[in-house]
Amino acid sequence: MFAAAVLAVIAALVLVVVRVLKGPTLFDRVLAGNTVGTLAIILLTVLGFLNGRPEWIDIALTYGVLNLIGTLAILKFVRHGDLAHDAGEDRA
Amino acid sequence: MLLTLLVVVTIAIVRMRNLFGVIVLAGVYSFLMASVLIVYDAVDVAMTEAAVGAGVSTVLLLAALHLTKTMEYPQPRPAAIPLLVAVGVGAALVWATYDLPAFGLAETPINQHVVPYYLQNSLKETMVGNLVAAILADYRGFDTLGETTVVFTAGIGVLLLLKGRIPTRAGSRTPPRDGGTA
Amino acid sequence: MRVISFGVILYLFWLALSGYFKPFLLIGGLLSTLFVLYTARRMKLIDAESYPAHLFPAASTYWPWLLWEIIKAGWAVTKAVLRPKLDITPTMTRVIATQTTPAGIATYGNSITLTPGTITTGVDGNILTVHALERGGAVDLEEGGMDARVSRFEKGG
Amino acid sequence: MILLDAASWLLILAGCFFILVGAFGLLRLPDVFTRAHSASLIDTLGAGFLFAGLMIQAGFTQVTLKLLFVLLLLFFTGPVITHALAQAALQIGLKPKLAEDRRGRLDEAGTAPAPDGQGRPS
Repeated sequence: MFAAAVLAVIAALVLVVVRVLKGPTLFDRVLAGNTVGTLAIILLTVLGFLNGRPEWIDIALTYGVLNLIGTLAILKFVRHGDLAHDAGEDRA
Repeated sequence: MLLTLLVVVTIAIVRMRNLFGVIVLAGVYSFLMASVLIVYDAVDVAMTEAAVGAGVSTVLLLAALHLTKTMEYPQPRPAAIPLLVAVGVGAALVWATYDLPAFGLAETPINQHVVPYYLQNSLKETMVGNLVAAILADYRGFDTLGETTVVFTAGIGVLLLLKGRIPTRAGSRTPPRDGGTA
Repeated sequence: MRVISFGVILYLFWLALSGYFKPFLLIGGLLSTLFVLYTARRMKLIDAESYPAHLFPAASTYWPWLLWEIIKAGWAVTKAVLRPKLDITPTMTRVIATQTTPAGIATYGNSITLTPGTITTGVDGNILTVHALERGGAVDLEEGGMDARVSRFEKGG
Repeated sequence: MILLDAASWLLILAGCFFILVGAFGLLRLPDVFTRAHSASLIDTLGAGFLFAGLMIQAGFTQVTLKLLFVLLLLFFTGPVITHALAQAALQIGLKPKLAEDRRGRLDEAGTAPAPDGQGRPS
């Protein structure tokens, strides 16, 4: 049954990667790339249960944080053209 | 299945001209790679792959992109000789793997000399629970120290390279509309 | 008071994630908790916005409500995606957030984004720009049910 | 006990279903903004149901707690990423395909409408 869940997640992964490859705009790719990260987290957790090693969730937690950093870095760069942009400049 | 996805993503990375798209694809690639490594039960390597590939290298590539333009120029002439060399080396490597003993066989040389020694004595000698950590940090301590020095120096070099900001000229960055996979 | 309860929560968090109860590790966790508290205080991070202790009771009723909203909205999006004929009606609209604090407006915006089918695309003062997958989702937001609920949550009810 | 097991399998199946639907929608829908809705389906409902099922399987242990943390992480970071994405896309000048644009709705009622002025269909 966990195997069925793993299969479903991998099938979803294939669909999302197709969107990464096709994605007409950059944002489609970023969105799908972020979804790949989320799916990797889910896959990791379910695989941990399938193999009887639930402690892999720790790694899933780390993946989640890394996913956030990577995606936000790309989006921030696209928006401001710079990584070290100060948000205070916008507010002023 | 995952390996097929990896191959597809790799080809897309090579073919894409928009460097933003390449960075996104590289992040996707390293998450997929980490999943493959997890399937092979190499959890620590998967961890490193995700941290370095998806976390640090994305930021570093973006910082490098800040210094260049976002579109890659098409190759002026077909690169036939490098392609031949690459294919040849790859074929030779595949051919060489046929001489390797089967994975995980107990009688192979690698599993007969130091491995049993490490397995039996590492806990007693180093008092470290994790065998991999014991080997890396104790038995091969100087080796690891050298590696760390190299990585550290490379990091400093990259930081120094990225530090020298050129003020971005207006219009030097094309808007990141994607051209598709050419 | 706020600092102490924050520290206790941090330490419990550390305990829950570690799961080891050896004296050496317990003391290590305590020391790292204290270090984090010290730096957080120096950076003046512990205030009503980043550590909303007064909202914890209200959150216990707000979260289940939000979960139910997410399930309802998610089912609507699922139906829209699976419908053989792709007759979605993407709509953009603007709604007013009646919350008084920046944190309250952020909660409202994030709640909108968290429910599938609606995304906050921009915040300007207390006016949120929202993109909705279906026309109905936008109209629902304009009627302000969620806004009122978040305002109530913000006041601790 | 068997009832609990059945409930958890049901939840896991529901999670798989929503994950597949989300991925399918990511392919099917026409532009970035609508696709983002579909992606948030995976983030919230898919992961939520799946992890709820796994929590029942794990029982009352540390694993359950960690599952809860992963889920909370997804719930807090998901909207932030989606919002940043949509905002950046709008800022770059990407036009969403709209069936109806109601953004001008507030301007008719004056620049600073009273809070009770909302909800009026334009």
